[in-house]
Amino acid sequence: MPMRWLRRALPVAFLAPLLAGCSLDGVQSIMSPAASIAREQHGLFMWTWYLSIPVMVGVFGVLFYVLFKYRRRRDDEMPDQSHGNPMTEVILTIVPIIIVIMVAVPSVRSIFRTQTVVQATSDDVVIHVTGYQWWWKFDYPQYGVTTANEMHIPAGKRVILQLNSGDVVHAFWAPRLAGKVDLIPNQDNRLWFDTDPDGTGIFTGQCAELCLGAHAYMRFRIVVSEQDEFDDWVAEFQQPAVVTTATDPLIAQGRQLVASKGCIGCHNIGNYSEGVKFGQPQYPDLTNFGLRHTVGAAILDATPENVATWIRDPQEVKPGARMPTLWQANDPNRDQEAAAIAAYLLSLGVEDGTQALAQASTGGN
Amino acid sequence: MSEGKHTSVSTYVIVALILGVITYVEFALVEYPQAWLGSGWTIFLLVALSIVKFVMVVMFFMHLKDDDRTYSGFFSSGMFIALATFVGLTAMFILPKAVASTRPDNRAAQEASHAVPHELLDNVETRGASRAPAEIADTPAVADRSVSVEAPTAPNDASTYSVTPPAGATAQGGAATAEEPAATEAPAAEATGAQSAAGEAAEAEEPAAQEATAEEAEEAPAQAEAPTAEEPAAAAVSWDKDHGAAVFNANCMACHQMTGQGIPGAFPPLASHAVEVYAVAGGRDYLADAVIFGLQGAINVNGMTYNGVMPAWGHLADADLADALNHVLTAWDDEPAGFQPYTAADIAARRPDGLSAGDVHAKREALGLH
Amino acid sequence: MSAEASSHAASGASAHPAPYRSSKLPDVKLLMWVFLASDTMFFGSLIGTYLAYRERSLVGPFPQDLFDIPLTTVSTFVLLMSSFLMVLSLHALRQNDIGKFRLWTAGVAFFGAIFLGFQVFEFTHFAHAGLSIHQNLFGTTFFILTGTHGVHVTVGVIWLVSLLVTSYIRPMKAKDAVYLEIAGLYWHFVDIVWIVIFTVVYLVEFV
Amino acid sequence: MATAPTVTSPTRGKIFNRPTWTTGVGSWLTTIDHKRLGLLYICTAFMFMIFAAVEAGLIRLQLLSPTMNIVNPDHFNQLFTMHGVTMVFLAIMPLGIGLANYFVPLQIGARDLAFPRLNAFGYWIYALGGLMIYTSWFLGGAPDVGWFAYAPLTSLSHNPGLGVDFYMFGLFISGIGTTGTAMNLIVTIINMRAPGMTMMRVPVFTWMILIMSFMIIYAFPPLTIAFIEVILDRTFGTLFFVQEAGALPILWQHLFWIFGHPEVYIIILPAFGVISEIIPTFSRKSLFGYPVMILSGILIGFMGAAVWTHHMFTTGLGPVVNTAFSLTSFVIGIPTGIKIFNWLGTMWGGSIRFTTPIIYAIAFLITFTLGGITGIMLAMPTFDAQVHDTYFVVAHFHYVMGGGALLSYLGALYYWFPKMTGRMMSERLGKIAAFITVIGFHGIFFPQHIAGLLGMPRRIQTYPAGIGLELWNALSTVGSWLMGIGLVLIAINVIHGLTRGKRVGDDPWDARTLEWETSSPPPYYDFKVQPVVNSLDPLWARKHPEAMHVTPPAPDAGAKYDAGGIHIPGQSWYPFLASAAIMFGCYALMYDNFILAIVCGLFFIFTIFGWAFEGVGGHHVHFDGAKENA
Repeated sequence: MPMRWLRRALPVAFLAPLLAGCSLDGVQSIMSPAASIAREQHGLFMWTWYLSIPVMVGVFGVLFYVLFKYRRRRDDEMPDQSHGNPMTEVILTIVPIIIVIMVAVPSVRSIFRTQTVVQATSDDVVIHVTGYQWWWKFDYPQYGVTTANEMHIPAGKRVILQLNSGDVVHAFWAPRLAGKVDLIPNQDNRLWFDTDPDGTGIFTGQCAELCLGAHAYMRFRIVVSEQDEFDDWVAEFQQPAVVTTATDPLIAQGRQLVASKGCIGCHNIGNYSEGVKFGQPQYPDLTNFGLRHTVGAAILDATPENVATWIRDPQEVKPGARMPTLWQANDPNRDQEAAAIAAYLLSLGVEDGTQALAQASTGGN
Repeated sequence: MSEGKHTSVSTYVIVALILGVITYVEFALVEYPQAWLGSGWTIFLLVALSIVKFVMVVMFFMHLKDDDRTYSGFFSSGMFIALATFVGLTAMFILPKAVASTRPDNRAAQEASHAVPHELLDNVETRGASRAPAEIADTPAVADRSVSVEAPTAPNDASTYSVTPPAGATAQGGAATAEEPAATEAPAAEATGAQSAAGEAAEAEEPAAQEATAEEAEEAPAQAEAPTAEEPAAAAVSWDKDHGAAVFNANCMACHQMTGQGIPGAFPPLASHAVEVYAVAGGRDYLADAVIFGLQGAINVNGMTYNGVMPAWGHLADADLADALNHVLTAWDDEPAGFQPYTAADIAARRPDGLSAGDVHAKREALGLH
Repeated sequence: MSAEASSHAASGASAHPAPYRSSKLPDVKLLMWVFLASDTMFFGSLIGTYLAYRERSLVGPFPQDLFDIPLTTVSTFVLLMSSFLMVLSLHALRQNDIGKFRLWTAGVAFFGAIFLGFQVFEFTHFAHAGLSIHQNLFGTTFFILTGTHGVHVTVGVIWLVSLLVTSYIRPMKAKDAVYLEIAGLYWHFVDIVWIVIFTVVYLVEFV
Repeated sequence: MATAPTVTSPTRGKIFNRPTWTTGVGSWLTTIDHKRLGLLYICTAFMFMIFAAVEAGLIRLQLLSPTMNIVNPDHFNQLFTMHGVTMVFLAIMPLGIGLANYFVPLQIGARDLAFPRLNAFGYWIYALGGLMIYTSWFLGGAPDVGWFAYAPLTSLSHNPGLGVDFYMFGLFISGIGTTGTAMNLIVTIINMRAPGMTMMRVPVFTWMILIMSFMIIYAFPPLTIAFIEVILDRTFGTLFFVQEAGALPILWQHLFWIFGHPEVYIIILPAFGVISEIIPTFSRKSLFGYPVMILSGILIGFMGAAVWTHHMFTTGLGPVVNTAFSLTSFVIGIPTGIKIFNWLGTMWGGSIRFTTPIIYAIAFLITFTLGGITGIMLAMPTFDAQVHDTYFVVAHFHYVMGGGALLSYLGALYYWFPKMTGRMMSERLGKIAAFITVIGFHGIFFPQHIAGLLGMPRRIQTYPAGIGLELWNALSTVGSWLMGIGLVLIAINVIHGLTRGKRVGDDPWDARTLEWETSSPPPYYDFKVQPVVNSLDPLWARKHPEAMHVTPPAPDAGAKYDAGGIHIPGQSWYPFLASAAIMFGCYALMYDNFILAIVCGLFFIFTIFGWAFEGVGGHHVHFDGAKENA
């Protein structure tokens, strides 16, 4: 029923400029920046926005005044066929020049504040971001940590990203922190941003450059935590707790299936066995999966149900994803096995998992 | 055409002579470079001379000198836009290269491998996987390797189930954990006892085979040792069984299992299937393509449908892939009729096709396999 | 372009006075110059591609291994001289000297053919040396750039030959000179493009 | 006006006899009449626009809510790719060229374009190329890489299907046609202006077409090269964009945008021209600051070639390059602003008659101003780093291209419809449709600004729920339904106008330029007597000499130029055959059938020679009046 919609829609649509002016907060909104770079970008937008209001008022004001004042009347005589008036034209030329200068100066200054290539110091957190169809790999060369789709950074530090692509062009976009830079094959792009000392929290972002297939589902999260939490996280990743046996039979079965279903044919699992690397660089690293907040390139929260659903039928959750379905459609054990794998993955890196390891080592010999 | 005065023949002759002379000067500048004239000045001179030639041809041969201004307007505006655009474009490509090479950066390795995607990714990989790249090559690694031969033992005992339908496997899920220690014994024994040669080959090859993590620095020696050193011989007569087994165990076993039985419903069996594929006309190349470029799409083996992804293994060395294939074709079945072992050269020959996993699937269909 | 050009040649024979033109310039010559102006962008893109990929090939053979400057210098000289003959032939036609016009035009076409011969020889030589469009970026960009130029030369040769043949079928007079002139303009343009290629592709490699 | 027996040029040595049909399919296939070709252009463009509108409707329906699942991601990619390709290459740009084809000769008092058969070739290769792209829907899937098809998405390894080949070949050949037509228009405008019409007396629409044509001939070659490179990569295995060989995919982006930004102005300049015709006509006043308008047009044309990387601010070109190109982009804002002020200045002091065309012109002014403002915002690399490739950008370029170009072309349709058909469209229905369309348009695209600011990237088949995007996408979809209704009403109005629209005279709008001097629709020889001009707005000067302070030339002043009779070039098969040969050659290459490709190539060469040697042909028309003066 379009017309009814319309009655509701139109007022909102015309209030929208005001809304755009004051508050459009959101978890992925440019209008609620949470870091210095994003604030700079937002500030520049607000400046041009306020500048544009008088321009709009002026142009539209004159337009409607003219339309009203000079509308055709019965007794109109032939208007003067002037071809223009040099004085007015000079003024009309100067006005836009002034407006443009008022925009250009702050714009150029902010370019050099936000886009200069910075040299990494030992105090910065350096992260190599690699985009693959359709997920993100985050490497921490300083700590020798590799994870996927979830970037952990300490609050108050400067973060320097080096962005490359493993296949096609992607774009790393973290709206509330840093804006956007493309990931381009054979090219070495940089993006840096500061996080506020008290700016802890979870920030979302996603791929902004068409990469076919599951492009719409290529999302990620940035977890900004206190320095000590971050250090724990790093330590946990540097020495992933290896669980060779577990008290929970479901987890144990899951560990079996991870191998027998061939998960490790594609994915590395640092917790599977000591010092061995499985899988392929172009598939996500599942080490310490239990510490993750999300599954499937940050489209689902990592609850046991969601993880099981994802493993059970990835194409259902994320159309076009590369992950194959590991069961025949009619396999009676499908749900149970998926749940087992989910249970195992979610146990990786979490406390009880390590206890299980302790028991194993004592009980073993 | 130019109104009124036409350039006279004598002018043409003079212009032609000058053009010839300039061409010779350019030639001389390059063939007999002048020490006193730095390369910078030489380039400048060459560009200047070619501009002179350019202008003379345009002015005298194309008559812009005394022709209507309109023509000059069209042409020069075109030249101007083209020059501005493409000088700018070229600068954008050439200058960053200079910057990149001189940038003082604590990640020099990154810069070095800037141009090459694989190495760059592998760099990232190196940093991600093992603390220090060196570690892979030197002795402590051996310990790692011994583990790594043992590591996929879990698949082993799983595979004993996988012969029976999966139902059984899960039913005995609990039991599996119980047997595990015992299961781990067996392969360990065979790994040590059976062929220590395998161990050697594996060690030597791992850096290249397991994942192409090493940068050229580390990769080169590894390459030199196993494949390339004995490749000519191998290509001629036989192939390195142990090396093949090592590569297979390191890369393929996780999915296709030690026994080549695969995982029913998840990963197709290689035993008995690979050889029948090989027997098909064109099957030999198809197998090579499948490992180099991967395979994606629904396939049917022994009446069971598999709709998964076989990742591309192109990052492994040619010799590794060749021997792995030979291993697959000979380990569990009698080698097919007229079997010629793959050589590194065979694999290298397939690489230029640059297929996608989907193309390989199409190729499979084309072979009449489904 | 050639199409429009000589089609107007056909109409030139009609008994009616030429229609009014606001500029005194012949349509076909304007069209040719506009086309050349746009062709600068065409070759600009190709040369830009070549320069952007210069020294980015991962595997050989590389330019320094292959280029034979003396040979290329000769072929460049041949092309320059063909331009020279081109203006002579135009001059002759304007003097209504059909004999010379045919001689020089044939000369231009012949020199152009020689240049193409050089290029074919060079390509085969490179191919034997292991360079192909699949080999590396240098192979791809070099062959496509010089190949496109070669195609332009070929078109020019065909055009000149067909003009030559036409001059036997339908007598050409001084007033038809413009149809030779535009062919000439095209030919000279191909020539100056080669002047640029000779420098930025060949010579700089050896500095 | 009895026409003398026609003198047909000799046909000896022809492969085909010159076709002489005046009606039926053959007459349209072989026509070289700029008015017929103009109509063909306009109709084909509107046909493609309907396709694109349907695709857009499906896209909006899919995005109505985050849970919609009416098309899967692959089809969604194909939909927005085809929508973009169609609108930019097959609908809006050809619409401008079609209007140019029809009205430039009429506005400058010429009888046809300088190269009629080249013109026909341009049309046929464009139409066949466009149809070729659309056959991809039935031949294994349309292109799905976005209208700017970033490498390496187009490489065989990432995109084995045929869709990309259709994109490359189809746009490649239709680009050839566009370039040819542009060259043709340049020569026409330089060479065939009526006696006395100096460059500074040329109507603004024609001026804008001239600038557009120059931009086309400078912008299309890089695109052609880019297409050729990808085609070679996919068909012959070259390495231009093969990253394993060290190629730099960024090169495609440069080549594409070196074309792509001028393309924006190629699309918008004719729209500026249309507006500059409509506003003076309906405010009964000469265009304010004619020279400034021309100058700013030329400036836009030149600057347009120097801003291409502002589409690439996020590709890591570095602060220096970004600064340079953002400054040039700002500079373009200045002449654009001047134009808007001058249009206001034209209406100032006039007496404005509110007809449908000027309603579209006013809608254009509002929409384009908003689009210009967001454009200035996007020219700031710092802010662009946030909104690049988001719905904010989508909204911006739809405000500029849709609101700018499309609305003004709809105005042009109403404005010139009586000239093309001799009938009026209904003004009342026209105004209603105009309001619905314009409101619908803003209903679609205004919310998209906000969706973009809230973090919605473009080209996603679904969006995250619960981050505040639902409302704005729903509004946008509803707007699309509204605009759909408006467009349907316009279509109805066109049909109504064609069938029982009221017949009108030569000059129903009381207009100012030459095209309104001849009868509606114009005869095949355009003008009975060659017009002669001695001022701007010649028709207005004839109607109101006192207001223009000029004495118009005598009506038959141009007769002496027709002494030899009016030459009407002969129809020809060759343009159509040549284009068909090219199209089938492309199909052959696409399916790796090189034999057929070579055959097509040879046939193409044959057509070129046939074309060259058949001559212009045609006949001369004499009028008694002309005879007396001769």
